[in-house]
This record gives sequence, structure tokens and C-alpha cells, in this order.
Amino acid sequence: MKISRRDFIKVSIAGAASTVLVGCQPNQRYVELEPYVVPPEEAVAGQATWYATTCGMTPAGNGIIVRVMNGRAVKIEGNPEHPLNRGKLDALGQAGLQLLYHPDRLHGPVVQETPGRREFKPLHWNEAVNILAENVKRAGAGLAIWAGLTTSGHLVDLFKRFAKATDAPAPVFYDLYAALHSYDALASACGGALPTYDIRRADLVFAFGDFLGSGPNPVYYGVQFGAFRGQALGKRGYLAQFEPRMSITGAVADRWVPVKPGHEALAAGAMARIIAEEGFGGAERAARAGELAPEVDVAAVAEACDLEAEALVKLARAFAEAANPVAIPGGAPAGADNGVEATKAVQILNAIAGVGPLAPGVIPPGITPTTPSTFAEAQALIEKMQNGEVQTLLVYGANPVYELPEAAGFRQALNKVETVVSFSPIIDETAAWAHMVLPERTYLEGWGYRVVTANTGRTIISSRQPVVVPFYQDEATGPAYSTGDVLLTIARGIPDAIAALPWTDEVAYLKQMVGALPAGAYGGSDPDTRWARYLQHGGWWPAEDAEPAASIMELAPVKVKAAASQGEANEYPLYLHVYTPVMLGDGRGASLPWLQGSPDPMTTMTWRSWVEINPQTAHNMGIKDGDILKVTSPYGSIEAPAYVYPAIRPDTVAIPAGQGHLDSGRYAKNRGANVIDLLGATTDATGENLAWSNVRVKVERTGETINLPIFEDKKGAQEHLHF
Amino acid sequence: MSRPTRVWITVIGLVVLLVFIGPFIFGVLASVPNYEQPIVEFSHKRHVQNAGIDCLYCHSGATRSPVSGIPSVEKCMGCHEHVLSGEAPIVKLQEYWENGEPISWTRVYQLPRYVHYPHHVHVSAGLNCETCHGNVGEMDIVTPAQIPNMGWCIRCHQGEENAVELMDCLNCHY
Amino acid sequence: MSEQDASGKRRWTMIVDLDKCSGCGACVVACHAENNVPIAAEDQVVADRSQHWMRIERYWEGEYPDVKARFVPVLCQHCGEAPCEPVCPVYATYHDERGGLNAMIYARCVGTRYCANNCPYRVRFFNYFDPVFAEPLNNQLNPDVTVRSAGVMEKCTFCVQRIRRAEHTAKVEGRTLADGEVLPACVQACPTGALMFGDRYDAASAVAKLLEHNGRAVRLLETLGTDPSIYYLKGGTSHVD
Amino acid sequence: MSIETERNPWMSAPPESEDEQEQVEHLRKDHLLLDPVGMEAMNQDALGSMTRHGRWTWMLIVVLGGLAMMAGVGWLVQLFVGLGFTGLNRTIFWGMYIINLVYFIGIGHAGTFISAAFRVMGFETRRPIARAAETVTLFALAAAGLFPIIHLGRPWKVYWMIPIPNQRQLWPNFQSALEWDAMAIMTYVVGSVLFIYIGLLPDLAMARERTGVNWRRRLYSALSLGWRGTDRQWALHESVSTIFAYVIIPVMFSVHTIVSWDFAMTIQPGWHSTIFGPFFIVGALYSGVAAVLVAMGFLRRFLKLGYFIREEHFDVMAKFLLIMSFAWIYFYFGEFLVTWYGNLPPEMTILDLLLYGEAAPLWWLMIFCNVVVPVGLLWMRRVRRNPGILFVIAVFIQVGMYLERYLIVGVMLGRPELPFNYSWYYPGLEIPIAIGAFSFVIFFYFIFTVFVPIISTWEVGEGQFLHGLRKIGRKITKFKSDMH
Repeated sequence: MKISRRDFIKVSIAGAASTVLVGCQPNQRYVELEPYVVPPEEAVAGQATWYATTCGMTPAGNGIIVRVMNGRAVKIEGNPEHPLNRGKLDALGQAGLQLLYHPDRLHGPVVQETPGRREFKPLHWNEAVNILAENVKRAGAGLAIWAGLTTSGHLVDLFKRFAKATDAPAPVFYDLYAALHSYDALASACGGALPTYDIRRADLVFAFGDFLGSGPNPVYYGVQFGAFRGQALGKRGYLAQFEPRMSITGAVADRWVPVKPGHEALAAGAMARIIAEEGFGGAERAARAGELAPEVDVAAVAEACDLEAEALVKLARAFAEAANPVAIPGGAPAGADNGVEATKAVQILNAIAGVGPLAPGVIPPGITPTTPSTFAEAQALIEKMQNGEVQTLLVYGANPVYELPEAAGFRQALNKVETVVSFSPIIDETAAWAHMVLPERTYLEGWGYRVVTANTGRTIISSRQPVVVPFYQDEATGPAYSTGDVLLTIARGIPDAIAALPWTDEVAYLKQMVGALPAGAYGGSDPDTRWARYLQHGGWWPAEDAEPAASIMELAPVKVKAAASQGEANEYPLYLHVYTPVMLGDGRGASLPWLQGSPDPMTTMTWRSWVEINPQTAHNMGIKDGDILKVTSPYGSIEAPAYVYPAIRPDTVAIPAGQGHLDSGRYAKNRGANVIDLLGATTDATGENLAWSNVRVKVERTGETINLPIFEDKKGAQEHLHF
Repeated sequence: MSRPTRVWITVIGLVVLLVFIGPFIFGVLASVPNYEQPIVEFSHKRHVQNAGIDCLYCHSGATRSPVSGIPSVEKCMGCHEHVLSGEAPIVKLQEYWENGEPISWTRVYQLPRYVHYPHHVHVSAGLNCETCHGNVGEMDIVTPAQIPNMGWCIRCHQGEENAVELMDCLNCHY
Repeated sequence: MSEQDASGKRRWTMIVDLDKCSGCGACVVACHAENNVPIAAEDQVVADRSQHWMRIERYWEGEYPDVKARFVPVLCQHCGEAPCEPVCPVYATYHDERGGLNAMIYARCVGTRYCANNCPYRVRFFNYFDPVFAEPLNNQLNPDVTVRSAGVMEKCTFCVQRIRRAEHTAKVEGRTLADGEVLPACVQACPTGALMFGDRYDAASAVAKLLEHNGRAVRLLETLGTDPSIYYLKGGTSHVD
Repeated sequence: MSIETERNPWMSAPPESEDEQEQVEHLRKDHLLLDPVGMEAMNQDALGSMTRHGRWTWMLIVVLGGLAMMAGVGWLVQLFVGLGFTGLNRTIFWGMYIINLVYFIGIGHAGTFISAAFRVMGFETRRPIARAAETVTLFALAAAGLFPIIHLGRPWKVYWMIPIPNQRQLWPNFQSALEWDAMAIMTYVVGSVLFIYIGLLPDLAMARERTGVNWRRRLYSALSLGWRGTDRQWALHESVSTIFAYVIIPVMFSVHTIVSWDFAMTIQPGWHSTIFGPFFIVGALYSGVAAVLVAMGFLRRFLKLGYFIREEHFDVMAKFLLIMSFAWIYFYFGEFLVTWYGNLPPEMTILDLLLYGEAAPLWWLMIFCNVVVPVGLLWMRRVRRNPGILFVIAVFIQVGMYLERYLIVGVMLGRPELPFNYSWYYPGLEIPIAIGAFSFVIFFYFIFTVFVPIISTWEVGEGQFLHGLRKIGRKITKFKSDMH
């Protein structure tokens, strides 16, 4: 099958579809029919066409298929052929459609004289690209690129090439999603690759963080979890969840273990020690445990963790005696000041059981996976900006003004940068402080590829292609440039860059890269066929092996201490548990009404931030549902209503990330509070990664009370449902 | 009654009449359908009778899609690039083509709200286009041969063999 | 093709495996996207007028630290003996014998809301206002599904538009529907596979096979005699506890 | 005119001695029917009531009309925008509109009951208050008939509930309790209007005769349908009234039973109860009789109808009210006892809600209004004979009975089977519309008294004709004609 998608895009720019098919306006009796000027080859009026592409809402890189009817994208579904998510998709991924049709999307490039004023003047695309080219040329090595983890893989490669060619510092790939899921700490504890586990045939899983609702690969793990719970012959996996606040994973877990914050790794270490001492799980496992688990006083650890020693023994025994146990690291412990050690302590449990994370696939040459930068690297760039070494800053797919703690100093550093260019399609917090915004095509209108972050034992390169023509192409602004084309156009004016980026447009680049891939699962003898199949099936991956290979981890014994908390216990009596909620993710979802208005699964809250607090603590402090609380940490304070939450430790309050936007469109603006304001910019023991967990806070009532926008009835939810 | 009273009564009566009857008349006038097409000279009769073109040539979706479809400008130009290319209406068409503008045809058949009508199923059940659309080949300007309302649908459906299935509300309303 | 196919009668059935449901909300958003279900603004949520054809009910059991949360996805149960059907004075809701669907005909609804009161599951939603889709968000609307105006009830249809589309295609192609050819949007999205869908009258279908001698299968409020089409597989336990 | 002598042939001669005078006075004070003032004087008094509206009454009428108009504007807004400004939500789909429907239908029961049932039972006290009560029925029903339409999401489609043959082959669903309800209400409205109209005929003719040549006279002559008071007309009138009285009683009972079935036929906890039929009828009569007492109080005070509406009527009605109160308590207690003993979780949820939960203040207020106040006071003869206090008690019962319906509809609905969906009802736009509906009823009641004699003079006259005092030796006794 050979589809000349590119030609389609070129010629059908003006091919508006028949406008009103749905009776939105009851009284509109006589509707005008607008047929295509030139219909796309595949289109039959009234029948849908599906295009395979890659989700751009989370960094996971799920394969999606988009249902297109009469030139409008109407539904995003999981790509059943895609080996990562196998036809399934999470809430965030499905809501991406609203990014495409967001009412506050920019129609074209805009500039503002004074950053932060939000007084934008429209600009013609050609003019904007010229201005940018001038700036970039002038900046030379003073160019810096800051991109998020959802950035298309081809842009990652182009950015890297461009920076290298112009002697600019290497681009920084850092966003809140990566930060709050401790990509950096997890990777550095696991030999540079994010650990992913195959739990389909596991009979027991110990998880140290939410992996079904958030985390690096929620959909992948969702599919796996389904298989884990419904194995052959009625076998059912057992899941124990170690976390201070019950996440949705904790809710489906067979056992929720509310370990004291910062002590999760201690519990893991103690369990490993118990296995060694009690000789659980046979001689081999006990021996390995003896090698890897250092001496600890189990009773003391249990008390420190606020658990019963018996419970730890029981859990350790269950783990050791299970046929295929798996421990999944992540969550808050990975974001503590000893995050790397904590992750390793969890990995020791796996080592005892004889499992390791799935092996990363071999990446074809020329293509690089999107490896997140560490917080230290991001800080280094901020420092450069602060020192005036950065003349032009390009911000793509990230929103550092919103995402970074105040203490990181990004906002102040921006003032020292001559030209700040954002590529955000909606004015977000960073774009508000930019001099110029060149709105990118959303991922549904753009090209690209993406190396899937999860190491599922083989390489998955997901394809990205436009499913609709760029939605905004005004006369006044001219045809829209994709960011890749902007980069290639700018490169044409810089001799060093033109050598590194010789392609006429990004599609030429993509065709070359994809055409050079070895024959994958879909074969194809010539580059053109491979390119067509790559687009048709949603990507490139090798034919499926029988079993994904697990990698063997080299581990040394880890003596892990309780994570240090930030803030004095007597001044700040409560732990703060920050998490990314299922609907809003790290804040990307906040601008989309489907996600704002869909209830959070645990609290059924919509449209707001909230503070989860244990009923006992709430009772002691006289706090009721809906009381506006002032939460203060050593770094700042925010206000949000209380939600009395039965499944959280009494010494902990939990606040979801994602709200508190000052910009980012009408649905996100001035809604809730940004929990990042409570975090500091401290790094962990390695000095590389952000230590975002174990911040201590104090909570006060402000005296105000609101009616919570919740879906449930709080009284009814306490009742039992009788089946 | 004195004369001024009568005058007043007449005036008030007229105002009341206007207030109550006015919207009604306006409504009737506003709902008089106007089937004038953007290219007024376009004639189905000429295309069907003189040129002998089959309905499905232009409305190709009828056999395979719920929507029969309106031909694209490209399809029109496929013939009119050469056929009658100098004539005034065709020049108009060519203007649309050159500007890359879609032609806003006026809808002739308007289903009521909350109804779905699949063309392909009806065609595959053996219905001719003329059964519902009338003899379009005889019409210069197409006007509805039927008002597509529910009573009209029912009249066919109830006579069929599988009438129970066909009369099910959920067949068309969802 | 089974015997039941010959009579043309089906009983579309959904199975919800509570052991697999992680409450991730993918089904909720899928339903909104597929069925043009409007999102309630914050003030409307506070007024308790959220509109979610598919919702995840979360119940707490026990107290800290032995607290347990249970997710129960609730959607229209498509009852065989639906309480909502006989009470509608104008047949706006009635039983579709062909598919065993509990049908809601928006065009016929006068808005007495009697059906909603008599629904023990409270899965029927009323349009208190006309839905608003700020331009150009209206582009996302599914053209196969009508947008309901103010004053009519609405509820889960088991994605009847998908069933019809598949039926029409099958009819045009001169064949019958295959098992698994139709999936509602929620089932399609569900990452863990907690939702399954099929024709229970077709003995060869996956759902019929799964329900056969399944000790975990229960139905919601079954004592009311509503004969729902949604089966819940109760959460199991493992050896460790 | 010699109507007096003609119609009261058995009236004895004026008492002779002072002792006799005292006896006669005593009996007359007690009994209106023994206190004839002569037909013409009585007619003039009744007609005069149409012109006795003072300045304050008129101001009240204007205010009430304004409030009713405001409600109309509220409804218009609702027609265009949808039901969004009401307090209904995703759990509680029926609110004050339905409560008003039940309430006004309930009020509507008293008129028919007092007029028809008392007539059938030969209960003489009805005569002067029958029309006042029927008028309450008339306008309460008018309001009640509006509310199902106001309540609809798409009221312009209400005609779909009427069984008309159509090309779409669509019929109403005769299985639906709401459909029965629509038909029952329509039957009852038509029956009640005819019943009251038949009773009006002689008095309309009487008004026609006593009005100068103007538009009023033309109106009355058109409305009186050529009534001349011939023997044949009277005979027909008598038989038609009697037939109607017999027929309308089962209709009346069926209407409120069917209204109760709107609730009882569902499976909503708290609603699903077999006792609802009789319970609702008792409740309806209870609130209806109280409403008639309110109307009587108004009429006596504002229209100075002290001659017709006497303490003895208040006394009788108050006794009746007391009986209804006991009956209502009996049913309510029975309902709750069964629920409590049955101990079904969803039903107990509602019981808890009412007795100690969020709804407890409303519930206890209702108990106070419906039980404590009437039962505590009405056993006293002094209270029963005091129109002022009775007026206050009757208003309390109105509040109580409104609350009862509010609890059934607006509160119980908030406790469905699945606890996740519990809810609470805060009415919004319904409040002005309900106020408007009350104003509407009272407004038209007053307007009605301007056009029509609110006392059925022919009935009172008939009663006096059939009753009298007779002197047997030294004893003066009441007697009743056997002509009836």
C-alpha cells in the first residue's frame, strides 16, 4: 500500500469538510453542504478513515489510531497493532483531541514586546521564521534548547544535531512528568535505562509507587495488569502496594501497606533481610538474599516504618515463596534524597527472586531515544541563562515556568535571555514570558517518530503523521510551519548547520531515517514501502519474539537509610505527598475540559486542586470537607480545599499536581493551586536528581469553605454497596 | 361608544393582532424553503437526460456509505475542464476551482433531528434513488419529492417482511 | 452462525471484571469522546449535575490502616426488565428486542424524567441546559451520534451507533456480525481488559463462554429483578492473605 | 316580592312570649338554616359580596396578580433555557413542580368532597360553604394541571401524551402511571368544572336578574344558559347534580390514588409502598379541608359574609379536620412501622434520614404542623368556634402537608439504591414559580368572587325551605321536611 500522504497534505489545505453534520443548532433548518474541492483519496463521505500515529499527551509513546470523518478528527483510540499499548489507551491520550480543537489555540506566530504582559501581536509565519533565524544566527553558541519529554523523536534528533553543529550546549529534555516520576533516579539506579517489568505471568507484585494511573507507562502496565489478574487456569496475581497515600494501584492492590514516607526502601531492605535470615523461598533465594541484603534490625525498621514486624515477615515470606515475584520501584521513594539507593533496595528484592527489568532494545543508528536530562543538567542551563550566556532560548513541549520550583530560578533567569521563543500551541506560562511564540502543530497535525521509552525487550519506534490538515492556516499568517521545518529553514542560513541538517523539509529527513530502518515486523523491501508501512501500521518494530528478554542487573548490597525530610518536624508536622493525578497528569491535561471535568477516580473531584487528609487528622484539626486550607512548606505556601481521604497516613497530606495554571487556556487558567510551589530545588545525594518527595508541611484553616465539585456523595460513599 | 374610544380600540386591536399574528407570519415566511443553488444554472435534468450520467457517478457514497455524498469540485472539473468550458455557469465553477473554494450547495433533503438514515443499506435492499428522491432526471432545480418525515418512513417500513425489525425506534433514532 | 442469529435476536452483554478494574478513567473519557456527552462545568458539578454515561463508583470499606477502596464502573445496565421502560408515558424509552438494548429515543422524549427516578442505578442523565462545545471544540463531535438538546434524557446506549454501523456494513456485505466485531468505546479503551462485550445469546461468543459456570459473576441490585445485561465479576483473593 | 312566604310556608308566626323568643334565638344562633332573612335579602347579601372588596383586598389582588406574572416570566425563561435554573440534579429528577402538583391536587379534593360527598350524605352544613370549597377545587386544579407541563423538559411536546391516531403509529404508553395520571387529572378537571358550573346556574340567573343592563348582565345571561327556574329545570338540575355528585366521588378517589401511584409504582426506596393510595387520599382531604377553612376565614372577614359562614360551620369543619388528622397519623404511622420492622437497608436509610439525618428538621416540623398543632388544639370547642385560631391552624396544616410531599419527592429521591449517588435538593427557580402558583390560585379565587356569588344562595334557600321551627305546645323544635 502506498499512500502519498504528503501530497494529500499539500493539496487539500483548503479542503474544508462539509461543515455542520451534527445538529448542534436545533433551529438551523437549512444547512449548507460544502464538499471537498479535492477529496483525499481515502475519504468516502460518511465513512471514517483511521490514521495511525503516536500519542503526544504522555511521554510513554503509546500508538494511537485517529478516526477521521470528513476531514475532522473525531476520536482517538489505541492502536491494536502497537506492541506497547495493544489497542488500549488512557484518559490523557484520548483527550488529546481537545488539544487539536482547543478554542484558545494560537492561529499563527505572535510576538510581544514586554514578556509577561501577554499582549501578543500576530505575525506572518515567514516573517516569524526570519526573525527567529536572525536571532539564532546572532546567538551562535548562545542558543539553548529546552524541550519536554513528549517531543517527537525526530525533533530530538534535529535539536541535537542543530545544537552540536552550532556549538550550542546540548538540549535539555526535562519536564514535570519526568521529574515527578523520577525518570532520572530510576534510570541511574538501573544502569541508564528506565526499568520496565513484565508482570503478565507474575504471581506476586510488590509496587512502591503508582504504576497503573501514572508513572512512565500506565497503559502498558494496564494491559499487563489485566493479564496478571486473569492468568490461565484461574491463577490470579497478588499485588501489594507500599505507599503512604492510596493511589489507584493501591486501590486495586490486594494489600495496601501505608509505610511511613521516606521509609519505603527500609521496608524493602528489611524484607530482603528477613528472606535471608528466615531462609524463605528455598536455599538459592535465601543465599542471594544473604549476599545482597545487609544486616538490619528488623524490629527497629518495622517500627520506623510504622508497620508491624509480623506483617513484614509475612510479606517477605510471600515474596520469597512466590514462583514469579516482581518488585516495581518508583513513586515517592525514587524522588527522595536517597532515591537512587531506594530504587536499588527495591531492585535487590528482584535480584533475590532472579528477575530483572526488561532489556532495552537495540536502537537503529541515527535515531536516539528521548533520554531525559537530569535535574542537575537543567539547573546548569538555568545557571547559564542567569549568567547571560544564553542569547536565544527555544522552549518546545515543556512549560518550565510552571513546572519548576521557584527555587530553581528559571523565571528570573528568563529575564537575562535576550530572546525567548516558545513553540506552545496555546499560551502557557512559559509562552507568556516569551518574546515570540511559534505555535507548533499539535501532534495530530505533525510528522515524526518516537522511540518508545519503555524497554519492553525490543525497540519500538512509533510513527507520527498528520491525521488532519493543520487546523489553523489563515491568510494573514500564511501556511503553518512545523517546528521541524522551522529548524531546517533556519539551518539553511547557518553554514555549520546546513551541513548537519541538509534536508529540505522534515518529511525528507523522516523518509530517509525510516527508509534506512532494517526490515521490521511488517517487512518491505524498498525504503518507500517501508515508509508507507511505517505510517500505515503506526511505526516500526522487530517481529515479536516469543518472550521478551530480561536484563541481568549487577547489584551490590545497599545499606539504605531513611530519606531525609525537608523541613523541621516541629514546625512542619505533616509529610507532603505529591502525585500526578490520573486525569491531569503533570498539568498537560489541565487545559482540556474532558480531563478537567472527568472525576478523579479516588476522590471523584473535578475542576480543582485539593488536599487529601486523613479523617483522624482532620477531626483533630477541626477540618471538614471543603474547608480551604493553607498548606505551607519551607519553600512556599498554597491554598486548596480539604478532601477528607480515608486511605492516607495520619501524618501525611497529599496534593495532586497539574492545577494552578496562570495561563494555558480558558479551562486551566486560575484553577486550583500549583503544588510545585511547595517544592524546593534540592538535589538528592548524587547531586543529579531532584529530591521532590519528603517535603514537610504545615496545614492551617483559612476559615473559608466551599462546596467541593465532587461526583460522589461523601455520605453515600461510606455506605457499603450490597451486591 | 364615542368616536375616540372606537379609534383607540381599533388601534389597540391592530397592535395586538400584529403582536400575535406577526411572528406567525414571519415564521411561515422564514420557513419557506429556498432551493436556489450557488450555481443557479446547475441542472440535474441536463446531466441525467442530456449527458446520461448515472446518479452514482457523482453521488458515489450511496452504495457504500450512510451518506451519498456531494461531488467535489475536482469531480465537476473532471468533465468541465473541457465540456462547455466557455459558458458562464462553468466559468463560475472554474472560479471556485481556481480559488480552491468549496461550493456551498444548498441542502434539499433535511432529515429531522435525532435521525440517522443510512443510504448504503437502503440501496443494498434494492431501493432506487427515484423511490425517495423523485424523478431527479426531470428536474432542473431539485426540490424535495418527499418531506422526509417519520410518517413517510413508516409507510414503507411497515409493509416489509421484517417490519418488526424495521419499525424498531432504535433503528434510526440514536 | 448460531441458532439465535437466525431469529435475529441478540442480548448484548457487558462483563466488568472488578478484579481487573484499576479505576483509571479511560472508559469515562472514551465515552465522552464517542457519545458527545457534554462536560459539566464546575458550578454544575457542585449542583450535582455531572453527566457521565460511564462512571466509576468508588466505595470505601474499613478504616485506616485496613481501608480498602472498591471501584465499581456503573453504566446503563440495559435491564431485561428495565424499571425505566414501563413508566415513560410516550415510549421514549422502551426495550429493543433485537439486541436486548434498553433504548432511549431522544426525539420522542418530552422530559418527564420519570425513567430517571425509577432507575435504581441512576444512570440516566437529564440535559438541564443545551450542551456547550466552545468553537472549535465542536469539531470533535462524533457525527454518528446526535447532540442532545436541553430537556431530554440521555444515557449509555452500548454505543448503538457502532452496533448499527457494523450491522449495516455486514448487511451490505451480505454476512452476519462476528463476535468481537462491535465494541463500545469504553470496552475498546479499557487498558486492563476489565470490560468485555458481546452477544450472550450466541453460545460461541467470548462473553457467553466466560459467563458459563462463572462463580464470580453477579449483577448489580439483582434482587430488584431488573435482569441487567451487565455482569460484574467479583474481585477475588489470592493465597497470600 | 313574596318569595319569603312562598318558600317558607312552614315558618311559624313570630314567637309570642319572651321565653319563646329566647328559645328561638338560641336555636337560630346555632343554626343558619333556621335564621331566614328572606330570599331576596339573602340574594342581595350574597350578590353584595361581589362588590364588598375593600381597598386592601384589591391591593392584595394586584400583588398576587403581579406574583403570578413573575412566575410566568420565570417559566418563559425556563422554556427557552431549559430546566437548569431549578435545583434538580442527577439523582433528584422531580422537585417542587411535582410537589406542587400533588399539593394542589390534594387541595382540590376538599371542594368536591364537601360538595359532592356531603350532598350525597345529606349533610346540611355544606350548603353555604359548598361553592367556596368548589372554587378552591377549581383553581387548585387549574394550578395543579399546569405543573406537569411546567415540569416537562420539552413542554411543547405535551400533546404526545394524548392518544391521537397519527401516521407515525405512535401512541402513548398506557403502561405508564404518568399516562394514567394525565388522563385522571383531565377527567377530574372536566368533571369538577362541570359540577361547579351546574351548581352555579341558578345563581348566575339570579345575578342576571339583579344586574342593570351592562356587560355584566350580558355575561351572566350568556353563562346562565337560559335558566328560568321552571319546575322542569329545577327537577333536571336536581337529578343532574345528584348524578354528578355520585359520579365525581369515585373520580376524586381515583385521581389521588393514581397520583400516589406515580410514586408507589416505582421501585424507589420510600416510594414503593402499597399504602400510598389511601394515604394520599387522606392527606389530600386533610390539606383540602384545611384549605377550605382558610378560604372560609378569608371570605367571612374580607367579604363580610358573616351571615352565611358562621361559627357552627367552622366547628363542623374543624371536627372534620380533627378526624382527618387522626386518619393521616394512622396511615403515616402504619407506613413507618412497616418500614422499620421490615428493616430493608435502602428503606432504613430513608427512615434514618428523616428521623435523625439531614431531613430531620423538616420532618419534625412536619410532625409539629400535622400532628401536634391540630390534635393538640382542635379538641377544644372554643378553638373550633374561633375562626381566627382555626385560620392559623389551617395554615399550619398547609405547611405540614406541603412538607410531607416535599419529603416524599424532594428528599426521599435523594437516597437511591446505590449510595454513591445520594443527593440533596436545593430548589431554585421552583420557589418563585411555586409562590406564583399560590398567588395564581388566590388571585383567581378573589377575581372569581368579584364575578360570581361565592355563596350558593339557592342551596341555602333550599335548605331553609326544607327546614324550620315548629311549635308543639310550649316547646319549639327543629323540623326537617320530608320532601327531600
